Amino acid sequence: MTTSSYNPTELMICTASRLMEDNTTAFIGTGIPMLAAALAQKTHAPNLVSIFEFGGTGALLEDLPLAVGERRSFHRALAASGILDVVETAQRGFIDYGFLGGAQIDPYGNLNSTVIGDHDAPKVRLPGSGGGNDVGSHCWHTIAIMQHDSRRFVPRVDFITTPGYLTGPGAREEAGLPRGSGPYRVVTPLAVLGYHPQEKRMILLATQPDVSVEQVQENTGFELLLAENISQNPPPSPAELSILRDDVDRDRFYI
Amino acid sequence: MTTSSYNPTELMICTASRLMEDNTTAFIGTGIPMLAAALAQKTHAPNLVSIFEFGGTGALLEDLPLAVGERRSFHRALAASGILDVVETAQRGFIDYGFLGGAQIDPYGNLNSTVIGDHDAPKVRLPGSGGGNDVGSHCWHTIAIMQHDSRRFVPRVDFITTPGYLTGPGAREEAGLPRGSGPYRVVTPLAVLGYHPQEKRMILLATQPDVSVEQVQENTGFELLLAENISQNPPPSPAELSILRDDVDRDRFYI
Amino acid sequence: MKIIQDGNGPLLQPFDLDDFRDFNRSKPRALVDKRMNEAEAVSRFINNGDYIGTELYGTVRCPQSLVNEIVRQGKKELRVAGQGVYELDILLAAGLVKALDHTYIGLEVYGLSHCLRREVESGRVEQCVEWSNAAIAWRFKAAAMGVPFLPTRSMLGTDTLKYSAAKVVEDPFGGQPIALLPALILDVGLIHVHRADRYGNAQIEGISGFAEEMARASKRLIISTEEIIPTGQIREHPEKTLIPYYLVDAVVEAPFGSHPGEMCYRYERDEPQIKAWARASREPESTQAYLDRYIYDLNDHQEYLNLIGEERLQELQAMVPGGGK
Amino acid sequence: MKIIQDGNGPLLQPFDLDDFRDFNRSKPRALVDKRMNEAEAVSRFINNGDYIGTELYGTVRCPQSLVNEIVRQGKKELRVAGQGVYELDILLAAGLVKALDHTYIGLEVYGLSHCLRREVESGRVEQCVEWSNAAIAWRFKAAAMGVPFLPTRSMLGTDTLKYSAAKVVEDPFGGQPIALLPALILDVGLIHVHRADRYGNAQIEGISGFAEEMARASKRLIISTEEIIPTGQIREHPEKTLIPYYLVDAVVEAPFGSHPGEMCYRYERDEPQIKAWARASREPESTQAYLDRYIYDLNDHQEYLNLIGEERLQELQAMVPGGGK
Repeated sequence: MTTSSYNPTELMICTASRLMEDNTTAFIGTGIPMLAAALAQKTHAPNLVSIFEFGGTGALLEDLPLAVGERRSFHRALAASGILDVVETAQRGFIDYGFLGGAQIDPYGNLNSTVIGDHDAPKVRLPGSGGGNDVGSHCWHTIAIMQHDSRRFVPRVDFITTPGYLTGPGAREEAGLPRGSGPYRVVTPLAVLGYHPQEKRMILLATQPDVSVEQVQENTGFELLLAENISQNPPPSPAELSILRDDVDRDRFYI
Repeated sequence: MTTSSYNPTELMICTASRLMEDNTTAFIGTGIPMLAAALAQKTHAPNLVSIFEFGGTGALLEDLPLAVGERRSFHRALAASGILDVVETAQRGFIDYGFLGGAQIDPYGNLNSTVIGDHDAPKVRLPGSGGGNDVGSHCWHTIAIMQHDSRRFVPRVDFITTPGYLTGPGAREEAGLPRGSGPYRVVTPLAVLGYHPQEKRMILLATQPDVSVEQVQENTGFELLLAENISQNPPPSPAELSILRDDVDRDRFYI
Repeated sequence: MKIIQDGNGPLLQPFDLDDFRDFNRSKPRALVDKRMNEAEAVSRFINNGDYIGTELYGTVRCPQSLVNEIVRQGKKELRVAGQGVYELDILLAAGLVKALDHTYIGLEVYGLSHCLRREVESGRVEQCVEWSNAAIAWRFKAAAMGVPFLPTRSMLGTDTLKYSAAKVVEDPFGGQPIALLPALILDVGLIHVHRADRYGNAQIEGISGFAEEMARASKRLIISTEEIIPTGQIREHPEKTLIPYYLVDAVVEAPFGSHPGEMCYRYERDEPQIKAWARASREPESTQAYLDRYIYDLNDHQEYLNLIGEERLQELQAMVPGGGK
Repeated sequence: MKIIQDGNGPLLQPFDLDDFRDFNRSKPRALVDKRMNEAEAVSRFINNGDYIGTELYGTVRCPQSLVNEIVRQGKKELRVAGQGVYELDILLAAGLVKALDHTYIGLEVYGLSHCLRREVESGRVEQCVEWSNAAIAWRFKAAAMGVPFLPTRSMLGTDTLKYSAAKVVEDPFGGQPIALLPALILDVGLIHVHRADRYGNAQIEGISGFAEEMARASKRLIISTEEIIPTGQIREHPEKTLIPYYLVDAVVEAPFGSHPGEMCYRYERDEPQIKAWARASREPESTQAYLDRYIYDLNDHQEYLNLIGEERLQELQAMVPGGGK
């Protein structure tokens, strides 16, 4: 894709942005989700309600927040409270979408951002849960944004930082997690993946432009379920790219 | 006392006021405690920190609050929050004194403001705990302000709304109530009473002006312990009365 | 984790946190104009038998225009979370209350509530479950957090706990007894505020009582407000929004909506009116006459304000330093 | 009430609520002038081995002038509640951290924390107990409420819970599994605010993160502030006081105290400085050089500000609409 007119980050931002529905609440984390949310507000989802972990609700994302707590995360917002009000709002079922990342993901959407190797004698100490576990526990639908290779897409994560479907159907409810919540999509430079409604295992829904189903499977460390009709995502439109480059991230902080 | 130059309410206000120490925190309820606190601020305790149940902390009681939630309860206050912040502050051990009332009190300072007779078939349905139980549970020292007769001072209250020393020494701690907290004084038109340090039973400390120890005991429905030296309270001073009448309650709302 | 004691009181409003989440999921995230009058808000969002709550302290920010409309529409067999003075007394006077999660109902310096006495002692109020003020607020907070209970050291060792629906357990960390208060999820919450926009983003001046907790514990939330302000004004000071729009179902513009109660910085309590109620409520006949005059014989809040009179309302404003603006 | 699961992690800061109450009882209620500089505040109120916490989000309101002083004074074997970027990285870089209640330590868009990796992978940080961001804030809230635990549905079913000190119990009301988070009482809390008076009454602009909870969970509390204001200004807007004076032990005037972090409405984050740290922190040598230059070779915050330079600081203010005033 090096010859294409957009870079992989731009592709992921546009793909994530298209998943954001107008008039829904979305828990936005640092990085790509912020750009995707800002792009969505400036395109198909002007009424997307952005919710930032440390207290901003309903900000107008005219300027790109550089972090989840800084002034742009509650710029002309509808409310500015604190972390507990926000996470309790999620725990009460008011937050529709949440965005997540991690170093490893497994077929059930469990995420690891804590440690590679043994927790008490780690090979690599990762940053930790942060708000990830809260988002993955309480938001109705979570969307993971991941680089895509078989070191990251693994049969079993070294450490379950953030709950996906855990061991499979019914496991979240059994653990006491909210009924009907869980992983919804995974966005990567190669594909958009979902979860089988019954089996709760990862399923390939769409490939990114110029990417084959085989490439996706080759870069995944476990067997993917395949949707009946696997679509191919259209590339970022010139409109999306120009808004992203000339407006959303005009200072080229991320892209 | 009808011939005296002050009425029983004024006497109780002045007596309660004298119990308020400068530079302490006091949880103030409606009625006499408000007047006592205002009087104390204008006399011996200018730095008394008044705390009102619904959020006012450190108000300057220049005007008499008519209720625990109205603007005078946080007039030029140091903080204005809500009921839970205030009661949690008490639960954390930051509130030194709390004022209570009730229809019945027993030798251990347990108070009833819920019901006369059986709870489920009451003879008289009383207003209920309100904040009383919270004050009696969490403040370090509680001071009860009571009318004084043997219908109110009873061997056993019909209903323990607010905990005193419950069944006696160690009972509060055993129930899980905070170590070292509990009833401290009872102020009535006839006397000031305390509690025996070991037995935790009510003890007569001082009689009001022109009141005999016998009168106090006659009007008490149980045997009072007697302090070694029972003092006689001086009457309200002219200064106290003029501040009370011409300033604190200049609109004669209460007195 | 040992259970040491179970309160004998019934849980008047059983709850399921996942059902609450499902309900909250169904509330619109869009900015929808929710302005309507008292009559529409009460008829659309309150049903006979509902569990309702009013947020106030004493007579401060009392949502009286909404409560008057509930009485006018005769919504009955209500279960109510009880901490109040005038507005709960009026509901009791009208015989609309079937059960109480009780903390305080009385007339403060004017003494006992005669309506409470008549309704409870006669058994028309079938159940009184006892709590402390903070316990009720913590029960709202538990619901607002989306958790089944909150721990407290209030109520321990007393009959208040014995006649509540709380439980005492052994703290699994320290081993001491601790009371657990069950979440209280309201069918309908009623809150009167200083300012709100048409979508329900609401601001309150001064102390906030338990408005934030109760708003978040309500399945349906009716806001009455002294004035409606543009959303631009909300966005200028987002930290002032105590109640965000997505919690709100109805926004009722109700100037002097708290009368005879007060709104801090706007108008004072109408003391003679409160005294008139204290007198009238002593006997059933005079109680009925009061209800007729101030509620049943009137069609809406505007007629109520006309009855009280422009002049009197201005006096109540003038009592506030700065004249109530 | 059945205990279903015990987290394996140690409780790094065991607590007794009655001891906490006794400690709080001993704090003065009087309005005492608590102004002092960083050196005095840190030497008087922080001891080796203390359990400390910083309140911030990312690099927002980061109490950096206080953390720099902790490094300068070499307070060691600290136990720390970990949610942070630059300031916790600096503590780790200086080798002062013995144990972590961990939630997030990293450089956000600039990637992993190399200091965290070196300190944890080498075993110099002896214990990492895992939590979520909200779990740590709820643990502060439990302490702030004066209760032993708070319930949550976070962390259930994960290794995060398994490597925490939380417990999963069966909710005695509904029977579902629920996680209980133990209270976290700090020996010392560090919070940087926009405004405070000399007694410690403090105001914060915009979102408040977990400042209210952490302030109330701290036995000793050090406030640094962009400016000191008269108490009269506090009394004009009591609803703006998020931290009341009686919680506070020291008030340190520290303009640009959050640098290279930001203060909303006042100055922006110093991105090049953060990038410089991200680069320097990759290797031990360059890390040491950075610490020497920005901390060890300087005597106080004023010298730090001189090193950054008036001009640069004004640029950071100018980036804020309204010019940071």
